[in-house]
Amino acid sequence: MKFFGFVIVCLTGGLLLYGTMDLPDWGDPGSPASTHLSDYYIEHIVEETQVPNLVTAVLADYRGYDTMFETAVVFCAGLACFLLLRDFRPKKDRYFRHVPTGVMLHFKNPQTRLIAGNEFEHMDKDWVPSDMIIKTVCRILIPFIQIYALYVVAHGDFSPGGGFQGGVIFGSSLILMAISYNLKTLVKRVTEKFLSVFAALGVLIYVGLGVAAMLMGGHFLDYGMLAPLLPSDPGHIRALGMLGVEIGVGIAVMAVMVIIYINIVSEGRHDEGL
Amino acid sequence: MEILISIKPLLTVLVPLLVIPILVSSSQKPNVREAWIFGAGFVMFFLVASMVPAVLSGSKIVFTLFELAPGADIAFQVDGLGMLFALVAGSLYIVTSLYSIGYMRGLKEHGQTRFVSFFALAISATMGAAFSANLLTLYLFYEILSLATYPLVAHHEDAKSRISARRYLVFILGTSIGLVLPAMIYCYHVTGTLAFSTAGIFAGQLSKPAATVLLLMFVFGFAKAGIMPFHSWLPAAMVAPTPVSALLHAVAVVKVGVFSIVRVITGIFGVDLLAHFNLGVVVMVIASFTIIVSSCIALSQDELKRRLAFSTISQLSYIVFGVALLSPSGQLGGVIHILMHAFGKITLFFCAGAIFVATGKKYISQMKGLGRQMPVTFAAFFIGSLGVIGLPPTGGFYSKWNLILGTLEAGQTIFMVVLLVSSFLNAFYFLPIVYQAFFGKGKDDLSGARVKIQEANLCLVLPLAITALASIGLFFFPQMFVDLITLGLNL
Amino acid sequence: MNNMPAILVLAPLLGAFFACLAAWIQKQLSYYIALAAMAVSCFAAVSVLTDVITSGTMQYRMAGWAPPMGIELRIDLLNAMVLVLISAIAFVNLVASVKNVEQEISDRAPSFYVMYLLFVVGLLGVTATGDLFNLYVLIEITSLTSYTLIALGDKDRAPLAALNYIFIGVIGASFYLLGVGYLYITTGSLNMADVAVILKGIQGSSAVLTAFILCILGVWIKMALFPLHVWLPNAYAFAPVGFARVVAPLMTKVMVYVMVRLMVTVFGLEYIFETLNLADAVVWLAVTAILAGAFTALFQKDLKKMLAYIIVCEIGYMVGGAWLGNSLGMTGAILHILNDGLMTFALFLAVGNIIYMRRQTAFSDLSGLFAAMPWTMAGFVLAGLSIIGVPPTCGFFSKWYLVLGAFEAGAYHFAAALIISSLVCAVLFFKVFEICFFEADSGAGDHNPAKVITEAPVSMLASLGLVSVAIIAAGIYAGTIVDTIILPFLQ
Amino acid sequence: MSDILPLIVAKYNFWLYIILMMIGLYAMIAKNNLMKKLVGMNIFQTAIILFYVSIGYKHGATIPIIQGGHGGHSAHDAVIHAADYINPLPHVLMLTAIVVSVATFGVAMALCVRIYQRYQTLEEDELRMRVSERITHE
Repeated sequence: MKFFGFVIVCLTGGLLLYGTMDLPDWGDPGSPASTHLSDYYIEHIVEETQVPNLVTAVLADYRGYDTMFETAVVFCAGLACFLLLRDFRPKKDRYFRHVPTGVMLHFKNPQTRLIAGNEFEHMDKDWVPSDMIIKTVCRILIPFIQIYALYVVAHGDFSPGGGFQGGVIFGSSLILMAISYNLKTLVKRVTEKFLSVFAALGVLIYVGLGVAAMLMGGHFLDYGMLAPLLPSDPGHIRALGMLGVEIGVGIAVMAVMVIIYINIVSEGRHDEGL
Repeated sequence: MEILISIKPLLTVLVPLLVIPILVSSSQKPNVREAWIFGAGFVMFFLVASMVPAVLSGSKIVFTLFELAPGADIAFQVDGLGMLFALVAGSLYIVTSLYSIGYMRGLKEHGQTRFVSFFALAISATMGAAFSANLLTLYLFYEILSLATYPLVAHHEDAKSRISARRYLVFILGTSIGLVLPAMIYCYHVTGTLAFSTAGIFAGQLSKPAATVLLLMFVFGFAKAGIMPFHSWLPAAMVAPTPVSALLHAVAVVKVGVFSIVRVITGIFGVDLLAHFNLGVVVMVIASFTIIVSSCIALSQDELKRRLAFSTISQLSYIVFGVALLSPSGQLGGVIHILMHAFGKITLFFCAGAIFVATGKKYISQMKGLGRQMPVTFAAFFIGSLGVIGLPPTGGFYSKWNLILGTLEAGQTIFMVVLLVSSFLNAFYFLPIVYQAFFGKGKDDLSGARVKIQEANLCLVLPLAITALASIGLFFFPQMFVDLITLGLNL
Repeated sequence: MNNMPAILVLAPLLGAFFACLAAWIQKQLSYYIALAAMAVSCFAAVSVLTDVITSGTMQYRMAGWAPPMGIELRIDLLNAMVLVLISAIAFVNLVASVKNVEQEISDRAPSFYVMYLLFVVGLLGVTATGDLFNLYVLIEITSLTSYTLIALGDKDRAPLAALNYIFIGVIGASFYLLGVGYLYITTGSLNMADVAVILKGIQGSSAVLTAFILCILGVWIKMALFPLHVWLPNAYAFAPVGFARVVAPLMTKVMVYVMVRLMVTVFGLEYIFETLNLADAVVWLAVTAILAGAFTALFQKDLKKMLAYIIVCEIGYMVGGAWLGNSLGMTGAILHILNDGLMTFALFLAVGNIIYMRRQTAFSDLSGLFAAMPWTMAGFVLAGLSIIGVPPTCGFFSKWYLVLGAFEAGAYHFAAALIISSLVCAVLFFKVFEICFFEADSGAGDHNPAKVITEAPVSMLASLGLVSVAIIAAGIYAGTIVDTIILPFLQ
Repeated sequence: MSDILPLIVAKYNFWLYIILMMIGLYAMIAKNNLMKKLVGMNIFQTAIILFYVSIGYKHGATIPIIQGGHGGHSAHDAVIHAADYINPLPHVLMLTAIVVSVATFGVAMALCVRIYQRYQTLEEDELRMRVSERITHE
C-alpha cells in the first residue's frame, strides 16, 4: 500500500505541477482570476449593496445560494452525528457520589433507582473533582466570549466576521462550559431539543428569507424585494437581508457545533464524557 | 401493390395478451378460464383470416406502432409470408388449446394457470413475429417468445427441467444476444434501415466477407431454427408438457426461428445479393449437414418425443435449405414446408402425448402392439409420418416435390441426393413405429387375447384427428397457400 | 418569472427542516412532510421539463444577480430530464420505503427522512445548477448525507464501508475542487457558460488540461468507474435498503450527468475529441469496467452485492458511450442515464421487498420466492430483462444506441464488451431466477407444499408496478425521448 | 534548469501547496490507522484551501473591505480602484470549503467512534482481520 500510495502521490503531484506551468504568477494583478469577476465585485458591491465587507457581500448575497447549502451541510453534519451516535439505552454501569461524604456508589443494574434526592450526584467512572480556578475563570470568561460572538455576527457587514465565525465562537463558549464543568452541566442548560430546534431554525431563517423574497415577487434570496417588510431605507435593504441571513447561519452553526461535540465525546449517551 | 393501414395486426397480437389478466384472475375456475382461451383463440384466428382476402388480392397491410429511429421502428406488416405463418400458428393454437385441456387435466398438472398464461403470451409473440415489418420488431418478438417459453419448459420445477431450461436459455438467449443483436445493429449501421424488402437493404454496401459473416451470424443466431451445432436445446426442451412440445417446439418457437432466417435471407439480404456472392450454397451445406446428421441421431432415439425432436431439427433445415436454394420452386417448397411440416409434426406430438396420458408409455420399445389398443391415435400417427416423410396423400409431398424441383432448377444435383437420402431416413425412423404398433407383439398381449380399444379421452383424440385430416386436406387444396407465398416472396 | 426551478430544489430543502422541527411534535408528521415536499418537487420538475421542451432553456438567477456574478440555475433539456428522474424516483421510493424504514431504523426514522430529503436536495441541486463551485457544494451535501445514511445499515460492516467511502469520496470531491480551482485561475469565472466561452480562447494551456483531468477524475471517483469503484459494492450492499434504493439508481447516474455536462457544456466536445487524444484510452477503460463489473458480479453470493457490481458494469456503458466521440454514443449514454436509473431502481425495489419479508438476500435465502412473492418477482424479472437488454424493455434501446455508436466510431471492442456483458447479465439473472423458481422454500416446511403467498405490502408492490410500467414505457417511447430531448440537446 | 528556477520562484505558492497536498494524500492512502488517515484528509483539504486563498492575492492590494464604504453615501465620494483590494471571491469559496471539510471531519469522527465501539481498534489491518473473523464465525 505504501508503494502504491507513493506512486499515486507522485502522479497526482506531477499532474498538478504540470498544470501550474501555464498559471499566472503569484499575486499578478493582471491574471484572469484577479480581473474578470473580481474587478466587478470590488467596484460595484458597495454601490449595489451598501456593504463594505466584500467577502460578506459575495458570501451572503451574490453567492448566497451557495452559502445556504453550506449551512445545510453544517446541519447535515450535526444530524449525522446524532443519527450515527445517539444512544438512548441507559448505560449499564453507573456511578453515584454522595455529595456530603464523597463516597462513590457503583450500580450494575440500570433499573436501580436512588431514593435520596439531592444528596447523590450521577458521576463519571473516571471522575475528577473540577478545579476551582478553572471553573471560576471560565465562568467569568464565557459571557464575554458569547458577547464577542454576537458582535462578530452583527458586524460581519463591516469588518471580518459573519455568521459562521460568530456561530463557532458561541458554540465554543458552550463547549468550554462542558470542559470546565462537565457535560451534564451543559446538557442540563442546553437541552437536545433546544439544540436540534435551533439547528433547523437557523437554516430555516436563511431559507425563509429567500422564500419571502420569492413570495414578494422577486427571485429566491433577492433581499431587495424585502423592502416593504423591513423598516429601513431601500438602499440598506440588502445589507439588512444579509444580516438576517448571517444570524440564521450563526444560530445553526452554534447549535451544530455543540451537537457534534456532545455526541462525539459521550459516544451518544449525553451523560458522561469530557 | 396497394398499402392498407389497419390496426388488425396489432389487435391480433394484443388479443392473447389482453386475455392473460383474465386468465390469472379466473385461476380458481378452470372452465371459465378455458372458455376465455378459446374465445381469444377464435377471435385471433378470425382477425387473421379476415386479412386473408386483402393479402391475396396483392395488398399489404401495415401499421406502425412506435418509431425508435428512422428505419427502425416497431411496426407490423402483413404480407403473404407472414400471413401463411400466422394462419398456421393461429389455427393450431385453437387445436392445441383443446388438446392441452385434455392433457393437463388428464395428468392433473400443477400450475395450470401459469401454463396457459405463458402459452397465450407465447402465441402473442408468435403472431407478432409473423407480422413484423422489420428486423427490429422481429427480434423483439423473438426475444419475448424465448422468455415466454422458459417457464413452460421449466414447468415441472424439478432437477431435470431445471437443466433443460438452463440449456434452452443458454442456446436461445445466448445466440440471439451474442450473434443476432450485433449483426442487426451492424446492418442498421451500414444501411440505416431494417425494413424487409424483397430487393434486400444493402444495395451494394457490403463486401463478400462481411456478407458471409453477417449471414452466418444470422443463420446460427436464430438458434430456434435448430441449425447444428445450436440444436441441442430442442431435445432437452422436450421435458416440457406435451402441448408445449407440440405447439411450441414443433410449430411456434422453432418455426419462428426458421421464419426469421427466411425473412433475413429474402428480406434483408435479398435473393440477388446472395446469388451474386454465391452464399446460398454455404447455407445449404450447413442445412444439409443438419438434415443428415439429425436424421441419423433420430434413428437411435428410443424415447418417442426425443425422436420427434431430432426429426424436427432435420425438417427445419429443409426449410432453410429450400430458401437458400434461391430458386423459385426451392423457396416455394421450403416456405410451404412451414405449413406442411407443422400439421404433420403436431399430429405426431399429439399422438405421443395421447399415448403417454392413456398408458404412461414414453419409449418406442414399449409401444409394440399398442396400435390395436389405440387405433385412431396410431392411424393419425401414420398420416403424420407420411406428411413428414413427404409421401402422398399428405401435404408434405407437395413441399418435398417442390424442394427437389428447386434443386434441379438451381442445378444443385448433389443436394437432391441429400433430400432423397434423408427422406429414406425419415421413413426408417417413423414407419417401423407404426408397423410395430399394429402388427408387433407387446409383452402384455402374448396371450393373443383380443385387446380392448382404450383411447385417450376425447379432448386428446379429437385434435389429433383434426390435424391428421388437415394434413391430408392440404394435399388436395394447397393453392391458397401457394398464392400467399408467391405474393410474399415475389416469385 | 417562473420560480419552478427554484421550487424544485427548495421544496425538499424546506421540507427537511420542517420535518426536523415536526418530529418534536409528532414523529409520524415528518414522514408526511417529506412526502408532501417530494410531491411538490416532483410536480415542479415535470412542469420545468414541459416548459423547457416547449420554450427552450430556462435560466433562474439566484438572488437576482446576472450570471457570471451570481449563481444561476440553468435548466436545459438534459438536466430537465434528469431532474424529473431524480424527483420521481425519490418520491416513489419514499412511498415504498416507509415500511422498510420502520423495520430497520424505527427509533430514528424522522432523522432518516430529514437526511433523505437533504440527499435529494443535493442531487437535484447538482443537476440544476449552472455554476461550477455550487456543484461542488451540492456534491458534498449528497456525499455527506449518503455517508451517514449508508452507515445506518448493517450494524457491523456499514460504518466501515461508509468510512472507506468518505476517504475515497473526499479525494474525489477534492480533485473536482482542485480542477475548478485551476479553471478559476485560468478563466476567472465560475459560471459554466461563461467559463466555456473563455476556454475557447485558451485551449492549448496545460492548466486547462490539468483542470479537465482533475474534474473528470474527481467525477469518476464519485461515480465509481472501474478501477475507482472499490468503495461502491460494500457501501451499497450494507446500506439500509430504504436508502440503497435511492442511492444506487441515482448517485452514479447524477455523476454521469455531471460528466456529460462538463464534457458538453464546459469543456466542449471539440476540445475533448479534437485537441486531446484521450478518447481511445477512456473507451478501453470503459471496456475494462464493463467486463470487470460483469465478471466480478458472477462470483457474488449475495443479491445486493451482485447488483452493486452490475452498477459498476453499467457505469462503464455510460462512460464508454459518452467518450465514443459521436452523437449516437452520447445519445446512448444519456438515454442510459434515464433507463439505468429506472432499471436499478426497480431491482432495488424488489430487493427491498424481499428484505422486508425475508431479512436476507444471500442466494441461499432466495429459494421459493416465485411462489411466495409472485408480484415482486415479476417486477424483478422485468428489471432483470431490461438490464440484460431484452426488447421492449428500455435497457435494449439504450444498448441499441450504444452499440450503434460503437460501430460508427469503429470501437468494435466496446460493442463486443456490451454484448458480452449482456450475456453475463443473462447468466447472472437467470441464476437468481432459477434459485427462486426451482428451489423450494425450506422455511415453508415439507408438510405444506401448497404455495403460501407472502407478499410485501401493497405500497411497495404498487411502487414496483409503477416503475415496471415506466421501464416498458421508457422502452416503447425511447424514440420519442431521443427525438424530443436528447437530439435537440446535443445540437 | 535556468528556465525552471524562475518559474518555480514565480509560482512557489502553488508548489508549496501541492507538496502539502501530496503529504495529506499520501497519509490518506498509505497510513494504517484510521485517525491518521483522517488527519491526512484534513491536511489535504487544508492545502486546497490555502491553494485557493493564494489565488486571491494581488501585489500591492489590501483586504477586501472598502475603506469608508460604511454609510451608503461615501461610496460615491471615493472612487474605488480594483487594484487596491484583493479578490474576495476565493475567500468566499473557501469559507464554504472550510465548512464542508469540518462537516466531513465531524461525520468521519462519528463513524470512527462507532467503529471503535464495535471493534475496539482503529488499525486497518486489525479491523480487516476482525471483520473476516466475524464472517467466518457465522
